[in-house]
Amino acid sequence: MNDVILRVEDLTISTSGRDDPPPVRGVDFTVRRGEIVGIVGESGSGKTLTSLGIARLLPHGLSLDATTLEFDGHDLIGGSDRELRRLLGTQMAMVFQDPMSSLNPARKIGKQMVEAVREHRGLSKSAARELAVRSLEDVYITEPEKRLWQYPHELSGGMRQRVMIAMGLMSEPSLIVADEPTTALDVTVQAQVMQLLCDLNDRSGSAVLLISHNISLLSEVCDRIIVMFRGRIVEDLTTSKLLAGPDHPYTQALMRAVPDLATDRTKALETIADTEFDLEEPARA
Amino acid sequence: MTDVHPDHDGTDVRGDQRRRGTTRQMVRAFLSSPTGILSGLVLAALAVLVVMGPNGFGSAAVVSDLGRASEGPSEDFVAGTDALGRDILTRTLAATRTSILYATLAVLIAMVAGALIGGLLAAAGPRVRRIGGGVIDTMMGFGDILLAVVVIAIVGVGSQGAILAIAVAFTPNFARFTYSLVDSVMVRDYMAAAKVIGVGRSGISRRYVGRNVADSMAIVTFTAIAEGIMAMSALSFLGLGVQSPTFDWGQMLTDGVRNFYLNPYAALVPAALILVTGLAVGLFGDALARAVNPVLWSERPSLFAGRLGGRRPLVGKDVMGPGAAVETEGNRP
Amino acid sequence: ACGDGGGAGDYGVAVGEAPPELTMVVRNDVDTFDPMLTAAENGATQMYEAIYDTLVRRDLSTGEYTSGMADSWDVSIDRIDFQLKADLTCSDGTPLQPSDIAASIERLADPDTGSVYTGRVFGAGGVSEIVADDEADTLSVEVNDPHSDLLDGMRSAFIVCPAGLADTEALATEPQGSGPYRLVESNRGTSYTLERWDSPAVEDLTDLPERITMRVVTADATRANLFETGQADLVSVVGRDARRLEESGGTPIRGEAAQSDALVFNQRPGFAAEDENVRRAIAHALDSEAYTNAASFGVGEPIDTAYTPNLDCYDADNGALKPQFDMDAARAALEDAGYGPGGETLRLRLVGYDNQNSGPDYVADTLRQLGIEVEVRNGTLAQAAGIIYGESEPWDIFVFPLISAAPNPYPLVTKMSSNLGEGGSYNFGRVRNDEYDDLTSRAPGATGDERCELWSAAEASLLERVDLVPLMWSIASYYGDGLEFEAEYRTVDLRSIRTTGE
Amino acid sequence: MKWRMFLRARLARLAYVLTAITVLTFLMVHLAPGDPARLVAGMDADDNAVEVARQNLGLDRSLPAQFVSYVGGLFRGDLGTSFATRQPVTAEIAQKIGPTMELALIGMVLILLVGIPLGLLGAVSTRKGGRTFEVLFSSGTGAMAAIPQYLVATFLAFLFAVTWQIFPVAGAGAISAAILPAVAIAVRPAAAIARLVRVRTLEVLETPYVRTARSKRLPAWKLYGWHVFPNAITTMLAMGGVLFASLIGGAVIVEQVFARPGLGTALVNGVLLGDYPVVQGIVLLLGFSVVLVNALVDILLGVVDPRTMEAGR
Amino acid sequence: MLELKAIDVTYPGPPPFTAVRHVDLTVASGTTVGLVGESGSGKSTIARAAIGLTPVTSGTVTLDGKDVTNPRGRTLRELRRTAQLVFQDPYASLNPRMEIAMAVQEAVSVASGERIGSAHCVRRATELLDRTGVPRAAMIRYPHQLSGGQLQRVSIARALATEATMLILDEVTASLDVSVQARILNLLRELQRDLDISMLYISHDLSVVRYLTDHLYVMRHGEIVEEGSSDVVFGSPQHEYTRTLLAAVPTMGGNRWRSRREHASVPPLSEEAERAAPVTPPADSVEAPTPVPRGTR
Ligand SMILES: Nc1ncnc2c1ncn2[C@@H]1O[C@H](COP(=O)(O)OP(=O)(O)OP(=O)(O)O)[C@@H](O)[C@H]1O
Ligand SMILES: Nc1ncnc2c1ncn2[C@@H]1O[C@H](COP(=O)(O)OP(=O)(O)OP(=O)(O)O)[C@@H](O)[C@H]1O
Ligand SMILES: [Mg+2]
Ligand SMILES: [Mg+2]
Repeated sequence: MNDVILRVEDLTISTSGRDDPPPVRGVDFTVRRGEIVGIVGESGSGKTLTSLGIARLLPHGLSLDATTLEFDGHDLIGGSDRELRRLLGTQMAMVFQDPMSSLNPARKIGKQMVEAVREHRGLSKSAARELAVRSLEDVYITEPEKRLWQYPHELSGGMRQRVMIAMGLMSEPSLIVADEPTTALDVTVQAQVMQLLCDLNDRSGSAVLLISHNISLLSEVCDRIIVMFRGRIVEDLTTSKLLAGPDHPYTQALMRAVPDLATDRTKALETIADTEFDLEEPARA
Repeated sequence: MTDVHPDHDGTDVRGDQRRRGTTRQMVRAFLSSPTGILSGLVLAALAVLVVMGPNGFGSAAVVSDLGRASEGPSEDFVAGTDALGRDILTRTLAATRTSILYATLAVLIAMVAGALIGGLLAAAGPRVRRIGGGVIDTMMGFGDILLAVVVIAIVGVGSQGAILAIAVAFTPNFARFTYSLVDSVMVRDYMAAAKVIGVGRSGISRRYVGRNVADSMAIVTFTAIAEGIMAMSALSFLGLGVQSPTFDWGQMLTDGVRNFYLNPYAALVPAALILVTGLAVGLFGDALARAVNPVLWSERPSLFAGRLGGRRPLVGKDVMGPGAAVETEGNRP
Repeated sequence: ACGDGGGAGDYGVAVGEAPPELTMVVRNDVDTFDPMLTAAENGATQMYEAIYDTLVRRDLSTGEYTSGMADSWDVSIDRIDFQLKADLTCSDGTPLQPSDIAASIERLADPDTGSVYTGRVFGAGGVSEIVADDEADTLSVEVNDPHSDLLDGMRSAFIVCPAGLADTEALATEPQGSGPYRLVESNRGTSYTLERWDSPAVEDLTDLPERITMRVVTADATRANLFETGQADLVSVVGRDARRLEESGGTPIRGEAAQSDALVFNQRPGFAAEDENVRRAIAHALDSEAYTNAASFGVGEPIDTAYTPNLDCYDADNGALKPQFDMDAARAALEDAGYGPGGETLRLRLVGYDNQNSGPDYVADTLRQLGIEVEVRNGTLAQAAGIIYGESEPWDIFVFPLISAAPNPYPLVTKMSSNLGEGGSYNFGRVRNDEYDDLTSRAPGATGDERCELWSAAEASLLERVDLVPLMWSIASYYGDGLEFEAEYRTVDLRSIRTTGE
Repeated sequence: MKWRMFLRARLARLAYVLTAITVLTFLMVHLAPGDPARLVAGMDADDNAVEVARQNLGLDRSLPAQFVSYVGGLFRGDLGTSFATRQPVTAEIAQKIGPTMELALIGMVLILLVGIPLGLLGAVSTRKGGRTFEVLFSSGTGAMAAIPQYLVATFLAFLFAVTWQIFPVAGAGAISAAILPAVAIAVRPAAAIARLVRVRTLEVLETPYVRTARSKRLPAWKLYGWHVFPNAITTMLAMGGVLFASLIGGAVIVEQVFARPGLGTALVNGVLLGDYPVVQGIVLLLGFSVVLVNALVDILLGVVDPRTMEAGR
Repeated sequence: MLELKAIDVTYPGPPPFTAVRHVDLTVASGTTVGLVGESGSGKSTIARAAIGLTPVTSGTVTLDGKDVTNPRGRTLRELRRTAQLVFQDPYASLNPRMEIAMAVQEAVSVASGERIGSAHCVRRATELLDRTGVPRAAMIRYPHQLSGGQLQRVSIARALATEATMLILDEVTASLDVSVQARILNLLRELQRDLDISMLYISHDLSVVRYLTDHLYVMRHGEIVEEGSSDVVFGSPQHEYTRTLLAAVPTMGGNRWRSRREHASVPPLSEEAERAAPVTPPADSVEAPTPVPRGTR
């Protein structure tokens, strides 16, 4: 068995029929089994697109190109459709940014939860339900049996996000891709979700690719952090390195731009001006 | 102010320049759609016919020649003649004025009445809204034709009756549309913001409700004209439409349909004009919708409002919103 | 024969016999099965002919009156004595006594019944006495004023059986008659199935089809389609689709109307047509032939007289009295009336009847050429009636579809004379033609040659004063699939239908 | 609890809308020009016959008296008597409702069978970037919506009944006789539905929850059947009331071409003949069914998309 | 400057819902006061009540000593000249059919009584937009043509245009990027210093609140659970909930989770934390259902 669960080399995502520079350009990184990797970067730097690209879920109108895109040893670009379906359906779980709208409003929680395992692992209805209940328990949802019969709108945002996570976990994936799973939530709920992710990572060894704006948050959770800027990776560093002081000026600026509880109130925050980082190309026309 | 660099390029913030820019952008947006141009040309041609009217064709459209009555297509009469020996093609073209004007008139009446009712309802209390909404829903449930027939039962047959009937029949639709449109505007944050700033009632209704509602209303009114022509022709078919000497496509089509087995062209020619008008109005409306809504001028990429954001239906809450815009400082134009 | 193979005209019987089964298409629905209260035309009348019996009938080919419920009759100018057939029976099996027949006729005669036919059948004076003798099987009807067309009137006095008279409300949907057919199935608005029963009143049962399906189709083209596709055996077409059927080889049988389509005027004081010059101008402007083309696509025939050739007092010479088609004369007459160049513009409201196709349009069109402003109001017969009788909507000209079942001039009297009804309420145009009133008050009482002389003179007085502008002789084309038969404008004589084997 | 409140609101709406319709339709008889009694008595009637007719119709009484007896009749299920046929209006309607319902039902099935798949197809191919199909789709549905129904009906009759003789030319009764008219009335609404379904499906396809569903790698039919379709369909369901109306409205016209008896024909004839009790009765019936259909649609929406029930309050 | 005394806000039902209970809150002149609390605790409700957008059921609101509880007419106009609310989503709170310069001019016009487009309005609007750092080229654009950060600046400029000295900022940076957020925060501090305005700053983000505010209120379930000078509250939180809240804030290099992971055993979520996120949400905190337009043509 390979140590690397996800290998991305020279990933480029481009918009069709537009002259704009591709929103994601030449991204390389790897995620090892059991590792928690964070991606941070300003809004629009391509974090979401990268994660969707990896999961082969790019929205219509965008195209993907990469030298290597390997998941669990399988080639995600050239591989056969059938094989990929099963692989991605069971081994990769997605937790999206907006818990409010990421669950089908017209379908009961239970049905949404079991459909993937029923499809890919051929579980019986009852077995799948049992698994769903266990999975909901794992994410500390009370009265899990009852929840299966509820609709998403009957749950709070935090619960919905936990349902999303529980859904992803049911098939015991080797990689969880979580795109800003807590942006819309309270800090307390955020803390719970983070705890859950770590917990799972611990228990079943799933690797986590965690995307967030919040560099402080990532610094608390991740083993490694990838910093993106304008569709490129500017730095890929371990958390200790980050804490010790990153090399890239953008990462440094990013850390300073966010106030934390200890920020000096008498000083103005540092901001990142567009012109500050001279990447090879200018940002957007 | 360390990091802000306003580009002092001397741009003024005055009105006329602003307006010129707006118009230019609208025109550009409109011209960027081939269907818009095509339908515009068709509509221009129809407008010429409207201006010409029945008299624009000399006597050909109105004077009968019983010696050549009810003929089939020939070299003289491309689509044949009617029972009084009038050339069907000419007559159909001549009927453009009445058909379009009457439908337009009916739709305009409906628009004004509907906008008033809908606007007032949207501003009214919850009880009135509920009851008013129920009545409008039910009226809509009757459908255009049935409502029109019932109105004609009251006001009597004839051109005026038909116009009024169509106007009444369309009013609930407009009322409903205005209602949901105004309603969707009312609950928006910018309305609350305007109130907080202290914008007065008239400012709110003109600059906020008015501007956000007007173009959708205009476009819907525009497209409704095609529906109006159809409805008018249906009334003619039922014998409830315009009466001689006035003639419109509906009357010609009805007559043609009755004569279908002897001279199908008598039906197909007016049908084609109705069809072309309907299509042109629809396509033009679409193009116009894109042109007048600044949000759609440039379709900007964003995850959920991407290319498809521009093609939302012109109905309900999504009229104004660009969807979940991925806004970034880095996206600065 | 309903399109179920077999090919045209194959009814499975010898040539010259009545087809055992028949699908007919009528032009409109039965409004009510109460024959005294009906207002409808073709569909209803055809149905009554089958279901109800009358005292006498008329053979359309010879014009002779033939035996109905009465074997013989004795006619005088104001009285008929009928000798009835014995053992008459209603289709529900109950016996039908002369007193029952008398009751039915009395209902027709009673003004409170509100029947349209009362005046037409019994004349202006109404009924004075109806006497029935159940023992002797006799019945006599006596009227107050002399009425030479009383016998003909009895043709349309459909006899309703006692069950029907007992419950006149139910009669609307359940006919109670003694005619040769029973209604066995009724889908209102769509079709009716009639079945022959062994009525003792019918001499030869094989003369009649056993079973008739009557479908109701109002659209001419659809009736033509049904015939073309073999889904109907006998249809009537009144408009241009006749041309199509002829082109595909059909030969129509003419169903001639009695009395012509004509223009009538509102002669109330204050209305333009009160002036004879205006009427004359209009009459000069109209070409009967052109009107006929527009109104019937050539199916009807142009005519200049009020009485049609199938009427017993028809006089072709009267046609010369109608102002002839001449636009110059029309202009001159109009100028005499004070309109036209120099004068004021004449405005007229024309009421048309939607069965007349483009006829009213033609009239309007021609009048416009005279510089008259014409507003057309086309509607159903009922709507037209509402306008011309009502006082609420002003009108000037009405294109009047004078279609009568009676082959005599009497029905016209009800429209043109001030003698009938209170204040001339039948006379919707308020025609005040004293000469006509006088002549028509005498004509019903006259006999022999004098009768027709009076009627003819009456017609002449109408034409001379231009109270009426005859335009068209309405004719309905009937098409039978391998059938021959006799027809009137509104009905086909069911007893005359025979296969031709073609 | 939720349901009870919901139902109570629906019933209240039913009540006041019906009241409004009753008053309006009653007034109609009296607002209408012309004299119904004269219309009933017919062309040849004299004043006496008209008077008799007036009494028979009960039109000689005062307006409030007439209204009271009309409403009283309603509660007994009596809608009055037709002027033209002297039959109870209920009987009249009972005879005509069958063919119309048959038409409406077949029409509805056709609309759903054609409109929805067409709309889905339109959406899917637009997403695949099928520009040609998109143009075809929008002009095709646009054309379908812009041809008057009676022309469609006549054309269908010309082709299928007269030329090829596959279906009967006219009439009611056999299902085959309802096919052509049903197609004729279904064309426009089907086009409208197809457009609606397409737009709505495109929207739904871009929603985050569909992305979530995609991430499960379900087979296409499950993705569409479970996640896309139920959400796309709600808009269409909300159109149910209007759809029903367009079918009945279409029936008015198409019934004439195919010589079918039905409510539509009866209504138009009623208007033309001034037979107001029939007009009144049919309008009342249609109003009732529209309110009913709307209520049903709301309930159905509540089932399909439980969120709407809360909004419906 | 702004003082809320014992206010209650109840949203009319069915069923009626009391979103805010007995809240006392004071914003002293020239200071920045923070208001934090869990989602749905009533923060926005307070903001709206203070500005007269949502009626107060009981209690009083005073502004500069004047009673502005449930204001109408003149009072309302005066209140709005002094106090302004800036919304979370700048895009949604600007009229999409109005160029941004117009939006600001409109506010100037309301304050000054001058016509929109008059020299005064144009000058003042331009001045304010310059001041808040909106590029001139952007001034004649429509809201959708600007970035979120720019729009938020426009919103602030618009609020200032009314000559307000009291700004209520309801999660103004929640929808913005960190770097943009930093710029807005700097701008606010700068404005406060230069124009001597008072601010009520509502946010989820405790780090930002800590950075920006002098005084702090912590809300939960419609009530104020803790209040005090920022330094004190952050330094030694008294209420259990405040402590949970502070503990949940991620800090750079704080290693709650990482360290646990490294030391293997992870205890399940505590009972207390579970209660902090109620299992059954308050009736209305669920996503607003989208009404389906019936019978749209
Ligand atoms: N469907 C699309 N078509 C074209 N361009 C797109 C599409 N979706 C996103 N983009 C563009 O790609 C770029 C990267 O977007 P992405 O959503 O990956 O950013 P992000 O880093 O996730 O931002 P955020 O932090 O706001 O979520 C943006 O400039 C965006 O405008
Ligand atoms: N118009 C309303 N009608 C009824 N209840 C409402 C209304 N607006 C808000 N609420 C309820 O009042 C409570 C407080 O809402 P509020 O918006 O003030 O919370 P908040 O603290 O601002 O939350 P967030 O941090 O999520 O913005 C919530 O439970 C909410 O559901
Ligand atoms: Mg993202
Ligand atoms: Mg809030």
